[in-house]
Amino acid sequence: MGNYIPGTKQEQKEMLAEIGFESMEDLFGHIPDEVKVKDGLHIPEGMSELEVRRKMSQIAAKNKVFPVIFRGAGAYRHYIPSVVKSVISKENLVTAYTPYQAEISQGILQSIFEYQTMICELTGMDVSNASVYDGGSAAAEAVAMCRERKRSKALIAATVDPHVLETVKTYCYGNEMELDVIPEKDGAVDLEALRALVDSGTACVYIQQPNYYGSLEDAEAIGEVAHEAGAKYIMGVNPISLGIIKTPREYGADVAVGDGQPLGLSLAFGGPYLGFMACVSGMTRKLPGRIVGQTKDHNGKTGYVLTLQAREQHIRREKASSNVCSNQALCALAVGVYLASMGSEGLKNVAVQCTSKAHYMARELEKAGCRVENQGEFFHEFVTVSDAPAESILSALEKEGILGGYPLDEHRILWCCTEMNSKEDIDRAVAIVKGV
Amino acid sequence: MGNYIPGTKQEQKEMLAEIGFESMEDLFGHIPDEVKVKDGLHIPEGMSELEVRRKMSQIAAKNKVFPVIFRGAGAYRHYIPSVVKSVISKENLVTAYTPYQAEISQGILQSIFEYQTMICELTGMDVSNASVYDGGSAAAEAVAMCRERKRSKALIAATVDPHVLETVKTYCYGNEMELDVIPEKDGAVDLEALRALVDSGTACVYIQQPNYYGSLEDAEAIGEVAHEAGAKYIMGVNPISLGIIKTPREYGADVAVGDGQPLGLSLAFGGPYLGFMACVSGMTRKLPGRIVGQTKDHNGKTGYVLTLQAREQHIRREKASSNVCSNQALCALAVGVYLASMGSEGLKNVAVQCTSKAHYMARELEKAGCRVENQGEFFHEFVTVSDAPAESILSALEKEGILGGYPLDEHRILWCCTEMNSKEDIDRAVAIVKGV
Amino acid sequence: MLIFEKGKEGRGLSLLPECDVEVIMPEDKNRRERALHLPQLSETEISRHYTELAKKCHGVNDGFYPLGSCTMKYNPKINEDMASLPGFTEIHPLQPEHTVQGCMEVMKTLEDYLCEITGMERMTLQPAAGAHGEFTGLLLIKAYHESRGDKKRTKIIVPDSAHGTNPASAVMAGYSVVSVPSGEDGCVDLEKLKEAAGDDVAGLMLTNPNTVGLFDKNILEITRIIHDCGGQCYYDGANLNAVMGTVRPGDMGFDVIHLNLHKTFSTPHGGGGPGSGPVGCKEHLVQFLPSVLVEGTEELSFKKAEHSIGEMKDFYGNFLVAVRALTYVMTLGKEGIPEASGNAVLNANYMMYKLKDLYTMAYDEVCMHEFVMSLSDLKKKTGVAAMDIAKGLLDNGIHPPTMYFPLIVDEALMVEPTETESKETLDQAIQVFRELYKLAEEDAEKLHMAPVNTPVTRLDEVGAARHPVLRYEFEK
Amino acid sequence: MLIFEKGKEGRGLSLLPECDVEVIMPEDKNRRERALHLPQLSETEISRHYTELAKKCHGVNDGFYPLGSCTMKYNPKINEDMASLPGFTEIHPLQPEHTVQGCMEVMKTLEDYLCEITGMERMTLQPAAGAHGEFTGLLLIKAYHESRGDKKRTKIIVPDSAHGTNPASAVMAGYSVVSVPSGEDGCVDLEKLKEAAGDDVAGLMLTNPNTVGLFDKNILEITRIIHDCGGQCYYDGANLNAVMGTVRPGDMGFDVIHLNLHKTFSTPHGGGGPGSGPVGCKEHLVQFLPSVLVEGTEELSFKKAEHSIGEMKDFYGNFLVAVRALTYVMTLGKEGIPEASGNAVLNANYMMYKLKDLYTMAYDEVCMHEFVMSLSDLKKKTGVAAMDIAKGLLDNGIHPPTMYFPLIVDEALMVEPTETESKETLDQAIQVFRELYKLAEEDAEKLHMAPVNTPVTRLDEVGAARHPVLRYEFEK
Repeated sequence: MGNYIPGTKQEQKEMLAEIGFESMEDLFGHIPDEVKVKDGLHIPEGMSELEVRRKMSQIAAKNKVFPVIFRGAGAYRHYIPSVVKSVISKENLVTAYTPYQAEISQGILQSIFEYQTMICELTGMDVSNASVYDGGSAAAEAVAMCRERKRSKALIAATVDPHVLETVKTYCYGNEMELDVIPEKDGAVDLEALRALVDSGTACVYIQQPNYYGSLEDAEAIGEVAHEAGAKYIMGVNPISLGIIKTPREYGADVAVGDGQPLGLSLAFGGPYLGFMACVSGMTRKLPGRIVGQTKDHNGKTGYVLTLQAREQHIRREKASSNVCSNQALCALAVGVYLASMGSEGLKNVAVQCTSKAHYMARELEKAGCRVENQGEFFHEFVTVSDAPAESILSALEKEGILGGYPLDEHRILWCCTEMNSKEDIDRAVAIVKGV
Repeated sequence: MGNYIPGTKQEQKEMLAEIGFESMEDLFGHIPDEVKVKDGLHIPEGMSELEVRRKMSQIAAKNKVFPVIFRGAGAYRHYIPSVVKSVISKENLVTAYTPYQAEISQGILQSIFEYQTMICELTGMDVSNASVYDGGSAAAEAVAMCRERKRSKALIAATVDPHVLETVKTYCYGNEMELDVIPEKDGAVDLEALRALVDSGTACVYIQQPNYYGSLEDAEAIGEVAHEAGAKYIMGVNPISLGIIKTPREYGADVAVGDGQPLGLSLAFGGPYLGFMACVSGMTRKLPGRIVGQTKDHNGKTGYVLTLQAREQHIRREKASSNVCSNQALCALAVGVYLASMGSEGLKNVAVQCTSKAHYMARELEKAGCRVENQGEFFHEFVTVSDAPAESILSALEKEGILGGYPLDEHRILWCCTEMNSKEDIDRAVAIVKGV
Repeated sequence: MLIFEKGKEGRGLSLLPECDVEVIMPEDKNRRERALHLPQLSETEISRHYTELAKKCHGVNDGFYPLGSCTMKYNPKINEDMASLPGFTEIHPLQPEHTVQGCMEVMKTLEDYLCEITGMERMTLQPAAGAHGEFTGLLLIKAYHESRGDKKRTKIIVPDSAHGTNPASAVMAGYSVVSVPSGEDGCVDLEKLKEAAGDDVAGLMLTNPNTVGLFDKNILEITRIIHDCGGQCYYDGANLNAVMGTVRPGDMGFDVIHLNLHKTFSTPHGGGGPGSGPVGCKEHLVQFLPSVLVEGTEELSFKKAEHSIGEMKDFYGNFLVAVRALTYVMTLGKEGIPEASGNAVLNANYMMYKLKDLYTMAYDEVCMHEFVMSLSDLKKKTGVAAMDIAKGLLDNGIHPPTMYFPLIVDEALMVEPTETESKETLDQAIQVFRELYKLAEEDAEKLHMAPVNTPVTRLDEVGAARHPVLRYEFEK
Repeated sequence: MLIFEKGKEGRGLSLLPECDVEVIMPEDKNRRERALHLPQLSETEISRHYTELAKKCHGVNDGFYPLGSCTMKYNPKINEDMASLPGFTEIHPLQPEHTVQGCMEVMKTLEDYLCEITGMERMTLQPAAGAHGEFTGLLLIKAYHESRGDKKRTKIIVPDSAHGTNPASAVMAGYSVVSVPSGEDGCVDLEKLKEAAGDDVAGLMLTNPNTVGLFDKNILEITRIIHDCGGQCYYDGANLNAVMGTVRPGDMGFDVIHLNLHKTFSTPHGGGGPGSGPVGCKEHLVQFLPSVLVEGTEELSFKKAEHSIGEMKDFYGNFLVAVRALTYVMTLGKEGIPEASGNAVLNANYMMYKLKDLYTMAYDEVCMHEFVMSLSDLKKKTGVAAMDIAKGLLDNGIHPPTMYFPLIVDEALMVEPTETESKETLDQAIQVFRELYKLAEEDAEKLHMAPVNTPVTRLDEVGAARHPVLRYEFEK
C-alpha cells in the first residue's frame, strides 16, 4: 500500500506528543461525532506500485488504439513533434502552481506570453488570454463577454460543432442570455435567416470556420450582417486551418476562439485540451481568464506577471466577468512548443496537407460511389452520403484497424484527413468502403 | 529530411564567404581528391521525423514483448520503480559528458559517489569504481587487475555464465594471461579439481554466486583454497541476491563484480547494462575505470571529483591498467535511484520474493513431472530435466505469451523467477508444461 | 530572451514527409493573406529555449510548497507513467463505445471511489477545474429548483471568508450573492445565517474545514438551516484534503460538491492547469448532471441524465487527469486515503504549534490541514508585511504561503504543508520562518527588498496593468 | 547533502505486493549477516534529491559545449522516444530469434549504414565504448596475424598526438607501443614512420583528421607504409564527424575502425556512458569479429564468425544506443550525413578565424571539425593558463574546450563546436573568448579564481587523490 507520507508511525507519534495529542483520533477529537465516518471507507485496499501499474495497464489495454484515423468532429490526430513531449514533461513546469509568485515563475509566465503572441499571430487578433478549458467553453465565454446592458441575445450558427452549441447553451442557461440558433442551408449558415434574427438586442453572432461539416462559411458576409446590427462577431476556428485560411480578423471578427488540441495535444479521450481566446484590443478588459503581461523588476530587468487581474474573480468576486482561474497552462505550453517546432512554413504545410488529403479522399470516395455533400469549399473534413449504411462502412473499416469518419446519421459520415493519413491509408480505406 | 543544423544555406554561404571560402567544396579543398568519396553515400535519403517514428515503430513491432518471463541466464526482469525513469530522463544528466569539469558536474559526481557507497554496502567491499560496461567485462577486468608479476594464471569456474566465461577468455587472449577452467561437479565448482589447479602462479580464482544454474557455491571453502595459494579471490554476484545472501566479503572475496542490470535497468535486448566492481582497500589502486572521491573546494565546501586518475589511460597511457574511460554513468545513476527507492528492506524483500517464487515453481514443476537438477541451495534460478523436449515446452509456453526458461540442451531448462512472477503466472506456466 | 527574438528566417525542423497527393489550396477569397510570424528555430534552439525557461520555475520537486488552499502535495511519478500509456493517450473521444471500455472503466471506477469518499450518489468528471465545477454545481441547484417550479430563489449565500470563485460562479449561474459575515471564531455566524435564510435562497456555498483552516462544528445546524428554508447546500471541495475518511460532505448535509483532483488527488497543477473539478451530488440531483454517465458492470455504456443541464464543455472532462487521480486513489486505498488526511492535519498543527509563540495565529485553535497567520502585529511593529515575509521565503528556496487570503484576516499568510512533507522539511521551514521574523525586527529594509536570489526581483505589477504589453510586437 | 544523510529509519516506498507463495530464506551459512545500509526515503525525498543533483549539472541543452574530440552535438529528442519503445526495452536478449526480428533488423540496418559511411565490410555493435572498440579492433589484428602464423609482430605504432586510450588498448591486447612523433605540421612524420615500420609491427593506430584537427594529406602514403611492412591500419573513429560523406576510412587504407556512436551519431553521453563503440573491418578480418553478426534478408538470424575472437562482453552491445544511432542516420540520410560533417567543419573554421588574431592557433591552417589553440604565449605574458580560461568560460555558461590535449601542444585548448550550433551561439562564444583574453591581460587574478558562479569553486584534486574518500561511511 502506497501512501507518499514520509513520516513513519513512530515519527507521527512523536510529533503528536510534541504538540500535545495522544493520537490521530485525539487530533481529530474536536470534530463532532455525529458527522464522523463510522466504519471506514468502502473502497478497495491500497496497492503497491507494481500492482497499480499492472491494473491500470490492463484497463488501458481494454481500449482499442486505431493506427489509422479518419475521424475528427472536434478532436484531431496530428503529428506531435518529439520535442513537445520532452518539454512538457519537465517536472518544474509540470508540478508548479499558477504563477502567482512571479519571481520564481518566469519560465511559465514567459511561455504564456509567447503563447499569447502566437495565438494573436494565428488569429490576427490583438490580445489573447492564457487559455481556457477547451473550444466549447471558450465559445461560451466569448458569447458571455459580448453581453452588454442592452444586448443580451446571442445568435449561434446551427453549423457549429454540436458540443460547442450544447456548451454555449448551458452557459446561457446559467447567465440567462437569450440564445437563438441560426438555421443552416445547404450545410452552411443561412444568411437570410441570420438577417431576420439579428436585431438591436443581439450581443453577438457566433459561427464556426470551417464549420462542423468542414465547409467554409461565407464568413465575411456574416460578419457584415452582425456588425451592421451593432453586434459583435465571434468566430470559432480550427487553428491548423489558419496556416492557409483567412484569419478571423481578416474575415472581420471581433473575437476568435477555438480548441488548441490540434496544436500538439494528443487525443486523450477528449482531454485535457485547451481553449484559446483572442480579441481586438477594444475588448481586452472583457476577456476572461488569466493574461500575462510584460513589465520590469526593481532593477529594470524585463519580466512577466499575471496582469489585468482587476477583471478576475479573486479581486472582483461577484463582479468578475468569469470565474475562470486554473486554466490549461501546461497545454498552452505544449501549443507554444508545437508552434515553435512547426514554424510558419511548417504550420502552413500541415494545413496544406490536411486539405489536400481530404480533397483527395473525397474524390476517391466519390469514385467509390459515395456522394460528397459539401457544396462549397471545405478544409479537412467533409460529409459523404452513401447507399450502404454508415454503420456497415465503419464496421468494415474497424475490422482493418481503421477508425472511419463520424456517423452523422444512418447514411451520412463526417470524414477527416490530416497529415497523418498517407495516400496509401486513404486508398486502403476507400477500397474497403467500396467493398461494403 | 532532418539534419539538426541550425544554419540555413544562406547563412552557411555567408559564413564561408567571411572566412574566405567560396563553397563547402572549397572548404574541403585541401583533402586529396584520390581519397574523396566520388558519388555520394549509398544509404537511403533522409526522412522526416514522422516517417522515422513510423519506420522505427514498425521495426519495434516485429519483436515479441512477453508479458510473462521465466528466463534469466544473465538478464533479469525486475520491477523498475517509476521514479527511476523519471530521474534518468532528466536532460542535463542524460546529455552531459564525463564529469571532467567538476564545478559544473557535481550532480553526476555526487550520484556516482553515492553509487560507489551503495555498491560497497551491497558487496561488503571497501571501494567501488564508477562502473564498467557490464558483468562480463567487469569479470574480465577483475581478472586482469589481479595479475602480478609472478602470477599470471587465472582460474575460472565452469559454473559461471558462459557469456562471462567467453568475455574473460577474450580479455585473456589479449593480455596473454593463462586461463584455466575449474571443472564442475554436480552443478557446482569441483573443489578437489580446484585444489589441483591452483598454484603459486595463480593470480586469481573466479567463481559466480549464485552460479549459472542458480545454485549457491561453497564459496567460503573456495576462497580458502585460493587464499592458501596466495591467489586473489574474485566473486561474480547477482546484486539482488545480496539482499539476503552472504556478501562476497563475508565469503572472503577480495574483489566482487557483477552485472547491475537487475537493479533498475530494463532488459533492452542486452544493453545498456552496467558492470559493478568493488574490492578490498588494499587493491584500490589496481581498480580500473573511473572513481569519484570527496574533497573540498577553495572555500572549504564539500565537493566531488574524479580521482586516482594516475591509474588511468589518459595520464598513464601505455602504463595504464585498463583503457576504460566512458563507462555506464547513466546506468549507475539508475542503480542509485533504484537502490534508494528500494531501501534496505525493499531490496531484501525483492530477494526473498525471488527465491521464494523460484522454490515454489521448482516444487510445482517437480509435481508436474520435471526433475530439478540443483543439488544444494539455489537462489532464483534452477535447472529442470524433463522427458519432453525443451523446445516443445518452450513453444507451448510461447503460444500463451510466456517466455519460458532458457534451454541448456535438449531436455534441460534453466528457469528464473523474480518478484514479477505472480503465483498465478507460475501456476499457469506449470499447467502448460504439464500439458506438453 | 523571447523565442521570437531567437532563430532566423528559414530555420526549422523536418517533421513531415512531402505531401503525397495533389496539393489543393483554398480559393483566394478564403486564403490567408496576413503574414504569419511563428518562430523559425532549429531543434537545438527550441530545446535550449525551454530548458532555460524551465530553470526559472519552481515546482514541487524544487522544495517545500506550503501554498494554503492549493494542496501542493507531491505528484507521484507513477501517475505520470499511467497517464502516458498509449491505450489512454491515443483514444479518440468519439470512438465506438465497445472500443473505449477501458476509458469508461477509468471514469466509472474513479466516480465510484470519489462518491464513496464524499458521500455522494453520482459524480460527473466533465468540469475541467474547481471553478468550472462550482458553476456546474450551481446549475444543478438551479435546475432542481426550476424542476419543482420554484422560481423565486434568486440568491446564493456565501460566507465572507469564501474563495473569490464562489461569488463569481454564483453570478455566472444567474444568482445574486448574499455575503454572510463570519463570527469571531472564523466560522459561520449562525444568527446571521438564519437571518439570510429564506424562500429566496437557492443555496449556500461552503467549505468545511473553512478557509481559515477550522472545522465548523455547527455544520449540521448550518446545512439544516438551509434545507429548512428550501435551499441546497454546496460544498466547495478545496479543503477536502483535511477530512477524507473522517467526515464526508454528504454526511454533513451537503447536496452537491466539487472536488479538485489537482489538489486533493495529487495530479500536478501544470503551472495553472489542466486541473479537474468533478461534481458529485445526492440522488435528487442526479437527473440534472451534465455530459454522460457511465452505466453497466460488464459492458459499460454512456447514458445522459434524464434532465441533464447539458454540456459544460466538449467531451468528458480532462480525462488524463482522471487517470492520474484514479492511479492515486488505487494506490492509497481505504487506509491510505484517511492517512493522507490525518498527516496533512498533523503537519499543519505541528507547524502552527512551532510558530505560534512568534507569529500571531488568526485563530489559536486546533487547525485542520492549514492555518492562517496574521502579520498585522508584525507589520505595525516593523513595517514588514505578509508580502515581505513571503518574498523572504523565496530567497530561502521555499514557496510562500497564500498571501492576503482569506480577506477576513488582516495581513494573512495561509500555510498548508500537506502530508507529503517530512518532519525535517517542516523543521527547516519553521526555522526559516523564525529567522525571517527576527530579520524583520532587525533589518526590515532587507525584507522589503527581497527576493534577491531569484531570476528577477519584485516586478512592477501596477505598471504592467496600467500599460499592458500582452504580446510581442514583430517589426513591420 | 548525500542521500545517506537524508531520510529516516523505516521510511520507504510501497513498490511490491506481499509475497504470494511460501517464504523461503537461505540457510544460515549462506545468509547475509552484515547490515545493509541503503537509503530510507519517501518518494518525495528521493525525487527532490535527484532534482537537486540534476540542477548541478550542465548538459548539451544548457548551453554551448565545444569539448574537443568529444563531439558534443545536440541529442535529438526523437532518438530518446524511439529508444523507449517497449518493443525495444522489454526484449530479453535470449529470446528465440523469431521473436526478436525487429532488434536484429536494427542491428543489421545500422551495421549496413555504418559500413557504407566508413567503407568497411562488416561491423560488430558489441563494443560498449570507444576504448572497448579499440581493444576489439586490436584483437582482430592480433587474430589476423596469428591466423597467418605471423607471430613476430609485437608492436603497435601510435603517434604521440594520439588519445591515451590508444596505447592503453594496445597494451591490453598484448602489444608494446611505439610512439611516433608528429612533424611540425602536427601530422605524422613520414620519415619517422618509415623508421618504425618493420616486420615486428602489428599495426598503426591513427585518427584522421588527427587530434590537432588537421587532415593528414599523406594518409594514403601512411597506410601504404604500414601495409608494406605487413601491418594493419587501425582507424580511431573519434574524429569521424569531420569527414562523413567526404572521405571514408576504408578508402584511406584502414583495415579496421571503431566508431563512437555517442559522439558522431548523436547518442547522449549520459555523464560518462553508456556509449557504443562499433568496430568495422575489411573483408579479411570479418572472420575474426566477436559476438554474432546478423545474416539474412527476410528471416534474419545470428551467426558467429568462423574464427571469432569470442565475446567482448555479454550479449550484443548497448542495443538502445544503437537504436538511437539508427534513428539519427535514418533521419539524416545520404545528404544529411555529409551536411553534418560539412557544417561541423565550417563552424570550427569560423570560430578559429574569428579568434586567431588574439589566440595563438597551434596550427594556422584550414582545420577540420575542431582546432587547437596554444595558450602558452598568454600564459607567459599574463600567467593565465589554459585551465584559467577554461574555468572562466564556466562562469559564462559555456562548457570549456578540452584542456591540455593533445599533449604535443603546450597549454592546449581544443575547440569542437559541432554542426548543431547556430552562428549566434558561435558569435556569442567568440565574444566570451575575446573578453576572457582581455580579462587575462587586465585582471589575471580574477581568472585564477574562476569559476565563482558554479555550485562549487575549484576543487582540491590533489587532496582527493592523496587522502582518498571514496564512499560514505555510516556510523557504526
